[in-house]
Amino acid sequence: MTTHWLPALVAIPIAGGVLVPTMSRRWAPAWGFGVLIATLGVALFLTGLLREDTVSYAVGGWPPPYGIELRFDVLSTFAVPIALVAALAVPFATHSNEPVTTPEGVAVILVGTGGMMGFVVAADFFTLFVFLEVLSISAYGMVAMSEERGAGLAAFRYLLMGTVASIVILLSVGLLYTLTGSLNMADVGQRLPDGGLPLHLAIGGLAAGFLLKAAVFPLHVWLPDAHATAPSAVSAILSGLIVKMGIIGLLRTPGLEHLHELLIWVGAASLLAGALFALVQDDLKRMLAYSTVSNIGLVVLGLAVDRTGATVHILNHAIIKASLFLAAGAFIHRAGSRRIEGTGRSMPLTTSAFAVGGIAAIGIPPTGGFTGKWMIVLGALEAGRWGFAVMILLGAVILALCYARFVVVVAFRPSPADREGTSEAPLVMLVPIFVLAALSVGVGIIGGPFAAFVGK
Amino acid sequence: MSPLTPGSVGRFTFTVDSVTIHFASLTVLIGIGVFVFALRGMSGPSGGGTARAAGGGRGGTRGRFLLTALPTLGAVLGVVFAGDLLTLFVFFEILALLGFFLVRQGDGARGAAIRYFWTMLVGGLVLLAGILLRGGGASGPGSVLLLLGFGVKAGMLPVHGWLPAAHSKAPAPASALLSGVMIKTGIYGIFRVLTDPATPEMLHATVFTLGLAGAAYGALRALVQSDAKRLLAWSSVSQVGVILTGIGAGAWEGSLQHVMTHASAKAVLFLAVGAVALRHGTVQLAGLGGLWRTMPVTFALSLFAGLALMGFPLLRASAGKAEIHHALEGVPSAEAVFFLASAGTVAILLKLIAEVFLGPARDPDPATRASEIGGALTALGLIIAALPLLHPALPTDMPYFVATFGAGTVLYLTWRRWGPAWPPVRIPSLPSGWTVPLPAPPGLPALPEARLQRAVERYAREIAPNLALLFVVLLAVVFVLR
Amino acid sequence: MTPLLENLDYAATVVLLLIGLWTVLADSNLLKKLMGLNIMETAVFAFIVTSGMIEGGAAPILGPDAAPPFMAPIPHALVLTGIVVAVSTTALALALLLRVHREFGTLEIDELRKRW
Amino acid sequence: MESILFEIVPELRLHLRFDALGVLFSATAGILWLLVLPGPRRGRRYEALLALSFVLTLGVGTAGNLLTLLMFYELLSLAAWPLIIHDETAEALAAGRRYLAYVLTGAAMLLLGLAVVTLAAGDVGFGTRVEVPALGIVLLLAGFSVKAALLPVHGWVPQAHPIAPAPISALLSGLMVATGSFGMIRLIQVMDPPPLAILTGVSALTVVLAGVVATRTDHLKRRLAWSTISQMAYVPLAISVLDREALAGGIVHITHHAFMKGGLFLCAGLLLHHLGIRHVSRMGGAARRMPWTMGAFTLLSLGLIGIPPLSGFVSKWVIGAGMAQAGAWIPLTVLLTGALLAALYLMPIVHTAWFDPPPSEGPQVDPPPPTLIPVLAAAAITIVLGIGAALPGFPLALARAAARGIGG
Repeated sequence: MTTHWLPALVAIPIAGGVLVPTMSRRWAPAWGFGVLIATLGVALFLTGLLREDTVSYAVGGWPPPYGIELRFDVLSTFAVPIALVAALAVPFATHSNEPVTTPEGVAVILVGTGGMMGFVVAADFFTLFVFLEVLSISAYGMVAMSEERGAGLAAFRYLLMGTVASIVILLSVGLLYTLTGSLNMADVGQRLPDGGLPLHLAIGGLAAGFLLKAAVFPLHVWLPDAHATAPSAVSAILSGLIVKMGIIGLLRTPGLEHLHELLIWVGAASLLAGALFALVQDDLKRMLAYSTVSNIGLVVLGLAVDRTGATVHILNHAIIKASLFLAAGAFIHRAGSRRIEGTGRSMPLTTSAFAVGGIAAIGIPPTGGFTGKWMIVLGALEAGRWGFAVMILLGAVILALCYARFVVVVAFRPSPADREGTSEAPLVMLVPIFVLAALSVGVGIIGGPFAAFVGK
Repeated sequence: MSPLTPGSVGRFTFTVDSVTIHFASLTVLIGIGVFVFALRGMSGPSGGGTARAAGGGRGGTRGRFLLTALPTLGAVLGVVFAGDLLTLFVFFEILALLGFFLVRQGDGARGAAIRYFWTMLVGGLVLLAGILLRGGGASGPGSVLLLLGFGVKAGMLPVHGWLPAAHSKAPAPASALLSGVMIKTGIYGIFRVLTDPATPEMLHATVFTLGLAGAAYGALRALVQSDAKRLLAWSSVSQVGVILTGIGAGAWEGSLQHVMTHASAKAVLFLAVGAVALRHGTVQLAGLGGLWRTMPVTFALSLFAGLALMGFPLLRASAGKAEIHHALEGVPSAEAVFFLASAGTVAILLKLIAEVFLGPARDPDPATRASEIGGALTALGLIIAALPLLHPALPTDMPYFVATFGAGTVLYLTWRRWGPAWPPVRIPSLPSGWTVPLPAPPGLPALPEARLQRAVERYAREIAPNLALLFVVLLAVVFVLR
Repeated sequence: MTPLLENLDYAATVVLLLIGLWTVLADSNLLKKLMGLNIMETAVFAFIVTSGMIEGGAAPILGPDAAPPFMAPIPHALVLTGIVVAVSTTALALALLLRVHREFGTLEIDELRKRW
Repeated sequence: MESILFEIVPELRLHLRFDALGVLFSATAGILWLLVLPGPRRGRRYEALLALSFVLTLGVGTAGNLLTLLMFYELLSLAAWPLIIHDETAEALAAGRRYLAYVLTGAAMLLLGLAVVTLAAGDVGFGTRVEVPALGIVLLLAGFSVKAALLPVHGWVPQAHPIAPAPISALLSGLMVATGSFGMIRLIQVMDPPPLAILTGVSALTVVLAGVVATRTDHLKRRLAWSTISQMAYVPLAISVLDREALAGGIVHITHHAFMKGGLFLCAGLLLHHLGIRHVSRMGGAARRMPWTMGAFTLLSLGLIGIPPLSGFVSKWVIGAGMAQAGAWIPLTVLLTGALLAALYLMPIVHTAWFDPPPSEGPQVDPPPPTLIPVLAAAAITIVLGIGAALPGFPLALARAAARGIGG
């Protein structure tokens, strides 16, 4: 099936983003929100089409494998959370004084969203690389938007690591091309040689690049600074969406089965290390960032034992982590600083949403966090990898303690005397938080059909 | 339905047969006597000094006593009428709780009451285990545990330790209830167990042996007491032994008769001592004497009850003892021990009556001289309690009575001449630093050494002589039975 | 084992790549790190372009006098895109470095660590 | 009656089911909740979570398959946590941390066990028996034993129970610990357990050791918490005997214990609130100042010891009868020892309160009816459930029906 809505998925946000700088400060957020909602509509429409068939589109009329192909498959349904989270982040940011909603900020977000859309629908490695760079550069820009001291440095470090990753990916794409003579993913998959050093170099390079983008331990060092210093709305996009692009890249990598043993160990290490690092953080956003590292580890582990479970988990985790970062943003906004002790006392709704998000992040049924984790545990057991199943659960226990700790900080510590008059977060913040929190539970309740859809 | 079916929870069944009627009528009669006594014999809310001395305890005692005693009687009746073991157990445990409150009402009865409670609790658990085992089909071990559980209540020999303390510390009417009625529930239970065909034969011999040992041992301990209530309490141990001997030997009718005798007579005696205490403020034999002049009715009733308990041949009461005695014939050793116990009983009662009512008057307190024994009600209470004994009969077993009476008199006179001069047994106190420092388990507070020291000393002082004596008696009995 | 000389182009890209990587990882000056990054990028571009090279091949532009063999067009496209990306990345990085320098007054890692 | 809802993960559904066991548990929860609801208001957070916990407890009671059971069970663990640390003292927070560490570790074991069981048998509903590897059952039993406070993993109870507000202690002791036992019963309902000698040993040890520790604990609520550990170990002990009657006893013990221990904790809360008494050694004369409260306390203590005809006796009797039938002498002995220990740690409290001289005299301060009535109601329930045990529709009948539905 082919439809012009598929290129529109990419074109709408990018075009919208390009237009933003021409607008006044006042209208930019509304415009951004509108564009993203439209994108969301397209994404939902395409997902609906997907029930029958994969949607594919040849750019410029050149048929694959020669031309540029866009293809909307199950993995591309990630477009929906992308559009959703981005759309919710924009109104969320309007209330705070964060510079996200300046025309430039909105433009970066829109272009980044477009980059992600392109990334998830790219059917050849060339397009994949291009959109990877679009979204990466937008991401560096998003981090740099923060006015916090050191944000520039964090963004630069992120850029450094991200670009190294891009270079490795580009090198590997080149290698793949020399090996197979094609860049189209389906083509490459078919023509892949059985083994040999060049193949391993190519696949290993791709995997290494994507793992670096996905911030897997020990390649995660750039992530906590970047995610924690960024404005909260941006953190939600970074942690919820952009690191997942690394995982989607991994899922697109052909011949990944050669690397299962590596992935399973790297994933387990990341899972535990992320959780342990999270346990010792004193800053909520840094804790959430490390929790992302841990969850990415789970997904990487899952890639080796149960791809469907891993896919389900990145979809769910995008929503969960976004809701958590937005809630954290609401706390910080009301507290006026990163010292958020006792803020939750006067913000019961936000605190509840945060708690729900935490429960989902730990992976307690019936929340979304459970579905993927369960499938991965089951996969690990089925593969006879007992230790890894135990590690996953251990990681969940540690993460649970992290979240509990911050629930205590937020809701059970006395708030400083100068912050007596704080109140519940404004509606424009609450609604995005609650939509995401409700979704993180709702997706879990229908986890079975959802996983069946993803596994198709 | 046999009262020995295990029963099931939530279903209370009751049964009536001649045995239950026997125990129930005795319970009710003695209960009435005790209540009538208590109406006057215990202080009201404004109770004075004499009431305290009578063992009345704190003010408001009478109300509290009646409040406890009435359900006690109900529970006793529940035990007796119970149609299955579970129902029996329910009332048994209620009885144990109420008994605690009865004993606790006495002055200085804290230790005795607590001891009573724990003994009853453990006894109850043993009983429960026995019931469950019997219900589970393990008839043999079940019966053993049942016997042990009932034995605790009855004051059977190895588990009698609570009885002297509790009976002597409780207020007088409570003692009368305890000795007259409550320990009979234990005997009732043992009677039911031993008359049950499922009970192993061996247990009959066991009960017989323990009863015989208890009869002799209780009598000996009673003889050397200087406190009237303690004397009576030890006498109860002895009499329970006699009854159990009878049950074990198969002299069931005689045993039941003796249950009646002992219940009634012991109630009268306890009430009489209570009446004495009411007037004179003491129950120490050394402080009393010559009361027959001031309390003739009490004296007469005590004498009557004493004679009944001794086995005076013209009373129906003697028939029970005679039957028990006959059941022993042919086993000379058992007969010898039984004779010793009977003579001991005579000596005890002679001692009590003689020391309290005869001899020179020692307390001519003018303030209390006027009223006889504290009012007509107390006298009436004694009379009601003595009613079961007022049943003349043809002389039975005359020679045996004469022999025991003679031996008892000699025994009493011997004690009278030399006994009080015996130096009291002294236990050397332990050298300090004797205790081994016990390491406390982690998480638990260290065992206080002073408490350990006290416990060891108490053991040495109280329990060890008992055990020694018990051991000697048991040895004698075993030797005799062979 | 292919002789090194025959693959001299590959060897050169590897050397370049390593030089760049070393600079990125080990140099303490942020600007030099960025330069290292650029060296890496150049190495990759060189690698991809050379992989599409065919001895004596013509430029892959269809025209009246075009005749096979052509050089592979896709690597060229890749590299062109890569260069664009590299330029924009570098521009952004330089802007970030300006900001860092304005905030902290230095680009030396050790100094930054002290002042953060 | 069953209702199958959403598919949470492939092949595992949310599944609700009403059977005798679940109804008994849910009804117990409902009535106990009614008892703890009166009392001082403690703010929005507290009320909301209390209501949420109630719903989740009902969920545990009505879960129809293993997944649903675990789901409500875990959510309940988490919902109870803010209630435990409600007072926000450093001590409470420490207790909360420990509680979380324990229950989450248990949860991890449960999830692993569920995974193993699911791999072998798919969706395990409580209606049919399944064959599963022993490892799965052992993991599940071990996971449940954390909540059931069996000995090596009991550590959260003596810390969390005393620190929580009194109504929460009552619920924790009455129901939270029971959810663990309840889970074990559900397991036995659907799978053939491996030989349970270890469970017997562990729970026997728990009964005795926790009882001994309770006798040596001066802090009133902590003593009650140790008592909970000791008393609730009856249930696994009864399960491990593998006798239907004993199992019925175990099931009914959950209900009976809930009301007795709930009432005791409420009494402890009233003592603390009105007299400021935390320790047993300070309780001299407390009964003279709060006769009604201590009257209820006394009655509930007697019930817990198992003095007939109170409800504690009924459960002990039924468990004991089953054990005797099965010829399990050692568990029977342990059962009775547990009762003796209960007397040893409860009776001194009662005796001190009624008979020992008070440290200071004062007027009678029995609480006002709204807070006093629940305590008296608990005592009344103890009596009614004891005397009326055999009535149809009473817990014992339900428990027997539940046990009949369980093979083995």
